[in-house]
Amino acid sequence: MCDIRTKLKYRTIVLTRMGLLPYLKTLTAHSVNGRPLSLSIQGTRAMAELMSLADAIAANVRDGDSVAFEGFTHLIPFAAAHETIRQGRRDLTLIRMTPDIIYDQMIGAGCAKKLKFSWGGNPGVGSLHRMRDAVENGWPHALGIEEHSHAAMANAFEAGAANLPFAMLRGYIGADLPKVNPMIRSVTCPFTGEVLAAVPAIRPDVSVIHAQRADREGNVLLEGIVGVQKEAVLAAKRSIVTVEEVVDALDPPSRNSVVLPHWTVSAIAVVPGGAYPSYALGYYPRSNATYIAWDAIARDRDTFLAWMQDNVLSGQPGDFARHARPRAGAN
Amino acid sequence: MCDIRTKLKYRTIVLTRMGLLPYLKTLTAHSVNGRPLSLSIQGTRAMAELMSLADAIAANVRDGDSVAFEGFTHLIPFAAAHETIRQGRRDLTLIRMTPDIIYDQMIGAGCAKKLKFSWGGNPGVGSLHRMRDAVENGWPHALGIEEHSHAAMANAFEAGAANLPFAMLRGYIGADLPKVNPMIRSVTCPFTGEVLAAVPAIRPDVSVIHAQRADREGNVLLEGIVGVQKEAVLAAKRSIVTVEEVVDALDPPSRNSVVLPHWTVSAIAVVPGGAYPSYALGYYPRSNATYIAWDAIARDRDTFLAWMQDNVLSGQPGDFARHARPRAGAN
Amino acid sequence: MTGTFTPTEMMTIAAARTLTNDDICFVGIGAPSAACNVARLTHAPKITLIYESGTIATKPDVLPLSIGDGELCETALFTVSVPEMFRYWLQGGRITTGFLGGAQIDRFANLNTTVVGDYAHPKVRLPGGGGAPEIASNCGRILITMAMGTRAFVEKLPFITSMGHGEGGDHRARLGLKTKGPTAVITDLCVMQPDPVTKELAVVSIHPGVARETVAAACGWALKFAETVTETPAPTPEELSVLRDIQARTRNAHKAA
Amino acid sequence: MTGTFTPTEMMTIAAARTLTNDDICFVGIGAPSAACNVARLTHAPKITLIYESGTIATKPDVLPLSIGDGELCETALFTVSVPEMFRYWLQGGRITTGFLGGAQIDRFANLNTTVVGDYAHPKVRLPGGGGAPEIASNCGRILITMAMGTRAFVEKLPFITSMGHGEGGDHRARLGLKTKGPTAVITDLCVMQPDPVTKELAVVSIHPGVARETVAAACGWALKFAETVTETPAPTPEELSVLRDIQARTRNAHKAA
Repeated sequence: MCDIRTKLKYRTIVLTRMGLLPYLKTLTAHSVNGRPLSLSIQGTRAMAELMSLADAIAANVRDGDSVAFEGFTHLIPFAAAHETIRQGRRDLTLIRMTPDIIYDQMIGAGCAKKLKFSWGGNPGVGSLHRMRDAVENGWPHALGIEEHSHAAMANAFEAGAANLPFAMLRGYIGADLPKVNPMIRSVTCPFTGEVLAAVPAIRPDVSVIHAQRADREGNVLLEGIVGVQKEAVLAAKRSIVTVEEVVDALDPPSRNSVVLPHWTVSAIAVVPGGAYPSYALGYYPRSNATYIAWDAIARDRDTFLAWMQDNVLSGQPGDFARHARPRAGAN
Repeated sequence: MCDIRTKLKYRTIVLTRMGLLPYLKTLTAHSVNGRPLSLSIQGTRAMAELMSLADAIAANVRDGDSVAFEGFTHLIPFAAAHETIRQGRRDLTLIRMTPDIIYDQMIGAGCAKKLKFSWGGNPGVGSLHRMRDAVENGWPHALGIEEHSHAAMANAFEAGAANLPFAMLRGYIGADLPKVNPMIRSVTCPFTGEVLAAVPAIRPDVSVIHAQRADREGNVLLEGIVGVQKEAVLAAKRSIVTVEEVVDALDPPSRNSVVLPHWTVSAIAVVPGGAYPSYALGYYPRSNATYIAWDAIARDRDTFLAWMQDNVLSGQPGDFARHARPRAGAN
Repeated sequence: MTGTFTPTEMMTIAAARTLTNDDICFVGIGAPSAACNVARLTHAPKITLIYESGTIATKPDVLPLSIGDGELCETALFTVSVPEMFRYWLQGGRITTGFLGGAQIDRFANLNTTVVGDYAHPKVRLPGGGGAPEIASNCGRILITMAMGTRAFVEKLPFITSMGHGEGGDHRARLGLKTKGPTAVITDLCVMQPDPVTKELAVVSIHPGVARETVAAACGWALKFAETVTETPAPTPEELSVLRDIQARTRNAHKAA
Repeated sequence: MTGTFTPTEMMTIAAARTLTNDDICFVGIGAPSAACNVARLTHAPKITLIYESGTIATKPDVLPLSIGDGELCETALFTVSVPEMFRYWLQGGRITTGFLGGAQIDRFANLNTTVVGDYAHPKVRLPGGGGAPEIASNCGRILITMAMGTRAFVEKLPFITSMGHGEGGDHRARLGLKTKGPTAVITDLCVMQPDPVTKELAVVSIHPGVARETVAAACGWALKFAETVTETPAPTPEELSVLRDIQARTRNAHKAA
């Protein structure tokens, strides 16, 4: 993996060989105040480093952070969430359109102080019992909520990626949510006078996603239902991507494929099966049976705690490998 | 090609066979006031019809229309522009980020009353002499201009596709264009107080694009430098797509490829080579020599008029076929 | 086989019948998904189905459990990002028909899927709106499927998650909406449609074997009946077998994984 | 071969030297494109080049004539739509270095590419801003390449297409900009950089064989010189051969098609 230190070293060697370093030092020093330019630019972060999932979480997810573990049904980063729970992170503001089982587990484990979301159910099954227990009964502790519609959340991620302070939409017309959420406001079109809904852009401290694969430079490919993950990564200060595999050549299937270049990602961890019981298109299917079974596990606090002890607290990222499959059609 | 009349006939046959028609007539008649529902919905237009280019232009491009012939260097719909010139359209408002040779020809031919654009040069070569002659000397007649930056135009197409009345951007800071263009205004973030630039959404009467191929249902694939064409079509009231070929199966290379489904397009015309001297990735390259040669042709009014007589007015859409190549890698 | 069908089957099939080949349909999970695919596999083979996960023109062989099962993407014409789905396709005005359901509905077809009780201190916290608020305003028309019952069909909603006809009459138009809003509520007992003027729901057809009194008793407000109330045609053998086949395939698929 | 090079070659190579492997560079057509690719083929092989047509991390073998030649797409890591390019990548703050040129420049590195004369009744209508207004504000730093001359380096611009340092001093900061703006103007005669405080351009190095008076005479304002003015190192043989090779390949390619 080519991190920024390697790059700087490489540049120094090449320039010295060319006998131009003294001249260039003058020229670039003036413009960058003695620091490598790219480190001081808004929105440009460290280059992707390949590391273990434990190290990636430890280095990037801190108590009190706002975090988005994204993935719209597909490519949900379960392994990264489990590692975050194991490392005992607290007071997180959890951002996600569909909290899903992944946030039911993090909320039940006591990681969250606030949830920003737009649809909080177990898809096709029913309630998220741990989320409900937190909202209705304050267990394991009180959970603040900031609730939006899907359209507003999707637009807010999009605005974050576009470095805008807010998103606007033709939304919430006749709905009650603006009455209870002060973060839903309005903006007036300066040409037509139409009043549109406005919500703040989402700019997480950290976004965490799962993707099919990365190449050795750290470029990442997403394929299939790509949700808001590209936007989540581009909107965040830091980002972690878990992948099924690292390959020599990324070979995106189309010139217009969804790619995140290595200079948009902080850390990459190889975690085969890391989206289970969600799925990675081309690798393994969604475990709908596990989603159905979760209802009974999460309904009762003790059953939930026992399951978490056995499956998360006593586990490790490598456990997910048993759900992985070789890529369909790969050599 | 499956147009709406065929669909309605089909539905009637199937429902009659099922013996349910009287019941359904009651149920749907109430909600649609006797007209097929989809015809009355904002933004949903007639299904794609396969027709000749001459018919497509005649049916969709009218005097006085605002039109966007889009394509960012790649896939510029030259054949459709030539047909529009031949049909003698007048008083068009031409919308395009980069007027390029295509609008130099339409302006010189007298089709335009107004130009909305963001960069008016012959890329890598120099001026657009016909555009300059119209702006500087009013030849062949006066040309109104509405000038923006690329970022503003791209955002305005995007807002049009998203059915928003305006687009906002962090733009035009310290620049003079807002002083001379009253369609550049501002909007204030209701959360941070930041003032952003605002421009009206682009909603052309007609958008015209060229694409690699369509399938027999009228679904269209774009691949490579896709520019703002998807947005231009989705933002427009009507749209024409010229394609290199019609295929049995569209087979987009990626699940996330850029596709326009048949219910977003008004007319499709097969015009192999129709983007020349622009190009169609995978079929034929850009004729940079022709772009270079255009400078001398367009510099002089008489030379230009003679060239137009020989190459456009005396021509036909089939002339472009000599520039076409079979798709690379196709069977 | 006709003559023996469950109320839910009747509801799903009645909903399927409201769809045509021309529909571009925003599909929700559950009964809407079943209804849309029954329509596709019977009288509307050219219907376009869109799920909010970004899958456009999808033709699943089994019903998805979630809104983004792999089956949806693998059988779609193409798949877009979720921001694009909500911006270009839903807000863009491209969808003719949106399907909604909810925990509670009122006489003007407004829906609640957010909370029972006070929002800040809810008695029951429901999943929330998801796509519903903007589906309700941006689709050409809205179809609602819900099983009847007095806890679901209520006099007054504690929370309006998505607007139907609001306070009735021209309320939608007054808010600047150009879309039709709910045009039918298809239940397990009957089909309702809004009055053309007042927009209050009225029963237009009752399912076979259901008494008018049963319908009225399952509603929490004084339910109106249209001047002419017909009997909903019973499911045809073809409709029933298509529905049961896809549900059997679905059960097997979801157990397996 | 060193010792015989044109002023334009010197300008292009001096511009190339300001680039590093860490740069994510928004490339314009002409001298910037040549400079960026010379950097990539010499000391900065890992530089990321982005053209506004949407091509990201591209490695063209010949220089494109237009901003969207097929070569750029075919050798790119991936290609995005133009709205995405301007929203997520440029406005998103992902670009470290933007290259600009123009018909005219003033002492604070503001640029004009719009009109000479009155905007409504122009003497010369230039191409316009294109991406420049937002490149100027959203990239981490701006590099400018222009050949000198008194009609290009002017006392007062008739039109500010893209802002450099505005009226000088903290003008950019006062407008809320957090990016650096122009950090160097690389000409065919010399290299200028803005004064750290006043932001007025001053010559910091003069190309080999060029007299100080020649530089001053080619500027339409009273040009400042830094306290220490060095001689720009002449092009190395490697730099020259890389530049000439890519330009020869380019000429052949553009004639052919």
